[in-house]
Amino acid sequence: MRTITFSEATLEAMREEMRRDPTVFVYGEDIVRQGGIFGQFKGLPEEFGDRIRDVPISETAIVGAALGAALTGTRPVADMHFADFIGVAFDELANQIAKNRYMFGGQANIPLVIRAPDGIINQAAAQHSQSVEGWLQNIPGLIIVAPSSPATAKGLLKSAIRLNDPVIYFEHKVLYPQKGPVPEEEYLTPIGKAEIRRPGRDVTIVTYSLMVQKCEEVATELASEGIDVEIIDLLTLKPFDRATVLESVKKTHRCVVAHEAVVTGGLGAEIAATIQEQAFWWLDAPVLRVGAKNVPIPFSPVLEKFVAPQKDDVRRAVYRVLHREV
Amino acid sequence: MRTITFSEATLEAMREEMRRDPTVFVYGEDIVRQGGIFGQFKGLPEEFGDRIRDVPISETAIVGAALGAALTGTRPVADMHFADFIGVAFDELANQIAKNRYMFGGQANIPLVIRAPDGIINQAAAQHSQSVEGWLQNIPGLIIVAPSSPATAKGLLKSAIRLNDPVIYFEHKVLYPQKGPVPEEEYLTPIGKAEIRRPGRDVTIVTYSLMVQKCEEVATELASEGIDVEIIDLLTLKPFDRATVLESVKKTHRCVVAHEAVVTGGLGAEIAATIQEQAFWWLDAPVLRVGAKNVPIPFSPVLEKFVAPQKDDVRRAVYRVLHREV
Amino acid sequence: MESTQAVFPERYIALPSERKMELLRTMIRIRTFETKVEELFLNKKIPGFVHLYIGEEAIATGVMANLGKEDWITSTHRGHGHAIAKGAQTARMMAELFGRKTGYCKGKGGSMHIADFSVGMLGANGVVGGGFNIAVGAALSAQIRRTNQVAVCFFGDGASNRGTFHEALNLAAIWKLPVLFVNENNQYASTTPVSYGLSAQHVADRAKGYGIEGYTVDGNDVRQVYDAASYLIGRAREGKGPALLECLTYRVKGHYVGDPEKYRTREEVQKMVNERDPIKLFSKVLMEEGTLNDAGLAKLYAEAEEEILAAVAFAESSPYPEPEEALEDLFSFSPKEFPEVIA
Amino acid sequence: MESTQAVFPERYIALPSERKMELLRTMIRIRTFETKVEELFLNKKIPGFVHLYIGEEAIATGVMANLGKEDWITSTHRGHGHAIAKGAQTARMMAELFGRKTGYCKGKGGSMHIADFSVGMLGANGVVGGGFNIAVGAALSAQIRRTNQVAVCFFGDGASNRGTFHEALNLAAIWKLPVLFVNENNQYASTTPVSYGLSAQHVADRAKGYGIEGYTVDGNDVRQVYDAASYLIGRAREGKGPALLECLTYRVKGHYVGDPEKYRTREEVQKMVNERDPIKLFSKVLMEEGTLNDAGLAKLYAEAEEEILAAVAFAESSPYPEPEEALEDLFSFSPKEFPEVIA
Ligand SMILES: Cc1ncc(C[n+]2csc(CCOP(=O)(O)OP(=O)(O)O)c2C)c(N)n1
Ligand SMILES: Cc1ncc(C[n+]2csc(CCOP(=O)(O)OP(=O)(O)O)c2C)c(N)n1
Ligand SMILES: [Mg+2]
Ligand SMILES: [Mg+2]
Repeated sequence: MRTITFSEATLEAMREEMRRDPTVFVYGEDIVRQGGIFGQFKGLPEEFGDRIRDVPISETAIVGAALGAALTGTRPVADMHFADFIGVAFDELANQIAKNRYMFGGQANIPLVIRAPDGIINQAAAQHSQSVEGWLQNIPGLIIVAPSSPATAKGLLKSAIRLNDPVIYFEHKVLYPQKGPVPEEEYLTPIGKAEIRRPGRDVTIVTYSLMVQKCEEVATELASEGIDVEIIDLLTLKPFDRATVLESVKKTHRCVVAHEAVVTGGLGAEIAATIQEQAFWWLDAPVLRVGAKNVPIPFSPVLEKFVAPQKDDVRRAVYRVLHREV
Repeated sequence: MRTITFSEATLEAMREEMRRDPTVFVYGEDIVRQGGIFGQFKGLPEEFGDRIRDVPISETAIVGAALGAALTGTRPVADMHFADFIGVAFDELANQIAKNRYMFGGQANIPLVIRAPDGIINQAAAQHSQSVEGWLQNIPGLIIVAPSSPATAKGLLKSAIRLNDPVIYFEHKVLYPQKGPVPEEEYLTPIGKAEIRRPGRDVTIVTYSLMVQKCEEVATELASEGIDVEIIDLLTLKPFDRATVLESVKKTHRCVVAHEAVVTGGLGAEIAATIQEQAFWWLDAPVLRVGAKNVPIPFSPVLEKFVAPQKDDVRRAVYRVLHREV
Repeated sequence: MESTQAVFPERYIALPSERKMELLRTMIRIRTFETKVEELFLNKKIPGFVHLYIGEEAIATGVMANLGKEDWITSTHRGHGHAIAKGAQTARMMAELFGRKTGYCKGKGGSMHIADFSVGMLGANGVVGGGFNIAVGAALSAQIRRTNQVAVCFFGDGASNRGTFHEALNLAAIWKLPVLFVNENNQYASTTPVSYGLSAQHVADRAKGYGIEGYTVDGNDVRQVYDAASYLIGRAREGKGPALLECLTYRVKGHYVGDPEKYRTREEVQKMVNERDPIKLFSKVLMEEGTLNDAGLAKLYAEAEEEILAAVAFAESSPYPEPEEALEDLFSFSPKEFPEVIA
Repeated sequence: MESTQAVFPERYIALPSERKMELLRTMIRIRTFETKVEELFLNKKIPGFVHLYIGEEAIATGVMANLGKEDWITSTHRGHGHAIAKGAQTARMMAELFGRKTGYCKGKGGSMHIADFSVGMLGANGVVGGGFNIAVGAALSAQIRRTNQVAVCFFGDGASNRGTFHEALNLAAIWKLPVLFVNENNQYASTTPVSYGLSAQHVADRAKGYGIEGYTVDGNDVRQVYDAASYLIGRAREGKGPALLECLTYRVKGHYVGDPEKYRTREEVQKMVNERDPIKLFSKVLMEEGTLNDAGLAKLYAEAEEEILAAVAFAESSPYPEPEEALEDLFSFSPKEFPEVIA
């Protein structure tokens, strides 16, 4: 299979969906003149004219207008520049977009996508390094996805654009330049469905986004120690695929949840709480969580590394659920 | 002990702290001319002049200015009118207030309080009924408290005003007119410390805010069936008092977490996840969560009642952790 | 109340008398609806929060007379008048206020979330200033799809201090979106007089900051509102971009039903009722024009009364939703069948 | 670049020559710092994102010359110049950019969060438009405590489209807060020309919407900036309320170090460098005035060079923080000892 970058994969998804459906359009800050900070919009202006637009630094307008546009016959895709700025438009997400369909009794669909580049990269410090899916997890009405590879980036973005409901699409900044196999022919990655990246018998690791590959590396290393890890890539973070997770945990009896976001109050809390609720009698150890330490992301490389979750943290958690000395 | 309302208790706290410290001041929408929607600011204008102010409908200014004022020698208390509007100023909370001290290396303290009336009351529907502490739980740098009675309302508000760090103070709208004993003499309710409202041996219920009294009623009813419930009133929601919770669970071996906020992604997730991590081997049943169903709060009384957590939900959860048929 | 008479093409005057009568009819229907709602709320037949449009009817009426069903509006917490003027049925509105299954939102919304998307009424909003960008988005949709639809955003004087006002007007201006921002300056934002919260003298003064036109008209004179809206909506439809129209009016009732109203005197209110009631003013105009007589006016009131009583009867006889229906309508798919592949 | 010459009391001209030289010195120190930072960043000595202030030095310098250490400023992502002009030490700044323990933020902030609260520099901000309300809050603190401190908020042309701009200016205006909003209109917001994103012709046009004064000056002429700031800060200090000062300038370097700059031509940039460099312009003025000669100018550069090299040496010889120090500074208490009773 051919190999393209994550960034190119999202670009293909945009191009295919914009060709397929003239009501799909995209806008965001600084995406037209230079193709997006991560090159993820390159070439679209040439092909799609005013269906790709730059916007002023006005995040409430970006997100709020997406709702208005979605209610009235288009399928907007709005780019947040950095996921960190979702907070600027939080009311639009939490009180307008998430509630519109429900509080008006289902009068309209809300086919919109908010793209949000997230994660730690290059000492970008406290306000440009966050993974903020946890901010949104207690809001009914939003669907949250996070690809982990070029293939899932393309397939999930296409599915998100076609869904008649609001989707927040978190794309990790470190992934953009990474290459991976992506089918030539059209495909969709189902929303609401996790993928088992690596089957295993001893421990389940539930993870998503960039952490998937870190966990895969750990799993490979642990395999040489005879520990057989199963890795579940959630892909859809909310609602997450309980069936796949629970089935896996009922098989392995042990589980670690890993994400880059801060552990306290993160998505791992919901996942761990659900697993122990639904699979308590199958568990041979507590569900452990791995994630960033409970502070903002600091600038200095030494500090950043200490705060961000590392492969070693995952490894240690696996040992612990196996009741091995660390 | 004398009995006063929750609303009067918060008023006393404000008055005492404003008398004690001339740098304490308060502002919010519609608090001067009519004393606040719940009468919680009545009489302050007469005594404190321009240290209590009405503001325009500008929530980013309300919360953002609190930070600027806190950094420069005052102790602002800002009222959000309804907790639902916290989303309007989410960036100010999450990216500015919560991070300021940390990302600047501890250059200044941030003594500010955001008061946020929350909860379901009178069919106020989707945008005026929320409990939104879950939105804030994944943000390091914020302290969140929620009183459950006039006495804790007063003591926690005073402590919040004196703390040199940002505190979000959630006050349930149903509590305002309720009366309860409040000491005449000055006291503070410690931040970071839960209170055991009712000791018991069989099951621990971890709860807060208005749900405390609902849980107490359930406990009284269950007592007649021979079930001895221990009720923990968290008071401080973030960081919550792990020691008290874990000690209780290690004694009762069973736990239910109850809050009015939506269950999925709510604070109960963090609490349940922590309990199973830290007290796994003591648990005789999964930690169960009770809260609102996974939709916005609907308007119609029938629907609202169905979505909001009821005493029966708590009772059923207790039966379930006791492995009794429901 | 200060009022700047802007000069717009005089289109009201050329309207056929049926259209003029239609304006009055709409105002009276709104008034009758609101008066009944107040009574029902005080009698505890309607739960929740209710904000009445009494005294402001000329604005919704004068603006909406220039829109078709394919055009959109966004409304505020004070949305009944907008809904009626946009063509929503009072029976389904009333049912919604009663929390019944037959209401526009199946009982999920209530007064603060009244909406009828089928006539382009994109919803009341419990968040002040929540509608600005929704209207901008609708106008953007028209531009992207190259239709000639327009969007109108209604908002209060208080709402003009929200950041969303600024971001919406700037974006609409740079893209020349077909949207009209209609400010209902009713002198108060809840307890707060406009003179306290608004730093500009007029909301319309803010137009310059976006390089667009801004006008202030007497919002209690439906003719002025009609002419201004006709001109500005026409321009928007022609691709000439957004404008800001401030309509000076007065909130005759409390902010919400039950408001103790300690922030103003009874005299202030009474004077406005006596001198500036938009329905009285317009009835007088129509009588002077010879379009209306006493009998005609009585007939309009009687018809409106009949309609609203029927609406109440419809609402009262409608069933409540089943509790489990609370779990519906969150997504386009049922909660039980999350679509695995979206085709 | 269009420039409206507003008429302010001519105070620059009356400054003693040391003060004038001090202005030039500050501008040169900023330029030298930034030039070195660019080099260090390209040589991978400095991690993170870096936004340079080159070409805009006259603004920070002209404004800050009117402030004392007890006054406050809020800054932007492009904050080095503001910090230096406000009195921060370049050595501790450089150490911060290097991520060292001796930096102002102990290595936790970096360039985008440079700050020195001890001289009233309340921080750069990674959120565009994040500083407006912080400045308003500082001004509010001065008003509540009845001091005569003032706050200055620096912000870009792009930032003027954020809703926080609107809410901050409105609140500052109604309370007559002692705050000056200084717009650095450097013609671009990242890749986007100001003419695209800004609906008004000038940022200063927005002042009217808040009933305050708004002026546009040549931000590359430190004398104009000084005079305007002197007048407006003076007024703010006297309780006459806020104002909006737009300083027209040009961002000579890319948005960040490493910017491919595809959105403009090299010629456009070169023309600005040749004709509008604020340091060249002001050096020429001082030479014409007879305050400065070639040797004096060379000395200023040499001293600045020496200072910045020392700053780099300080930074490079400073230790990194210990990893565990990442857990400090979140709260006023240590994470281990949450205060149970706050006295
Ligand atoms: C963002 C937000 N802040 C505060 C409120 C509370 N609130 C509801 S209506 C209102 C006053 C609105 O005033 P205005 O915009 O003038 O509209 P009017 O009620 O006069 O029609 C306020 C403060 C709210 N609903 N939303
Ligand atoms: C709220 C927010 N949106 C977007 C960004 C990304 N961003 C950083 S700087 C910048 C451009 C800022 O332009 P301007 O305000 O003119 O300041 P300048 O860089 O020209 O000094 C943008 C869009 C951000 N940091 N914060
Ligand atoms: Mg009003
Ligand atoms: Mg700029």
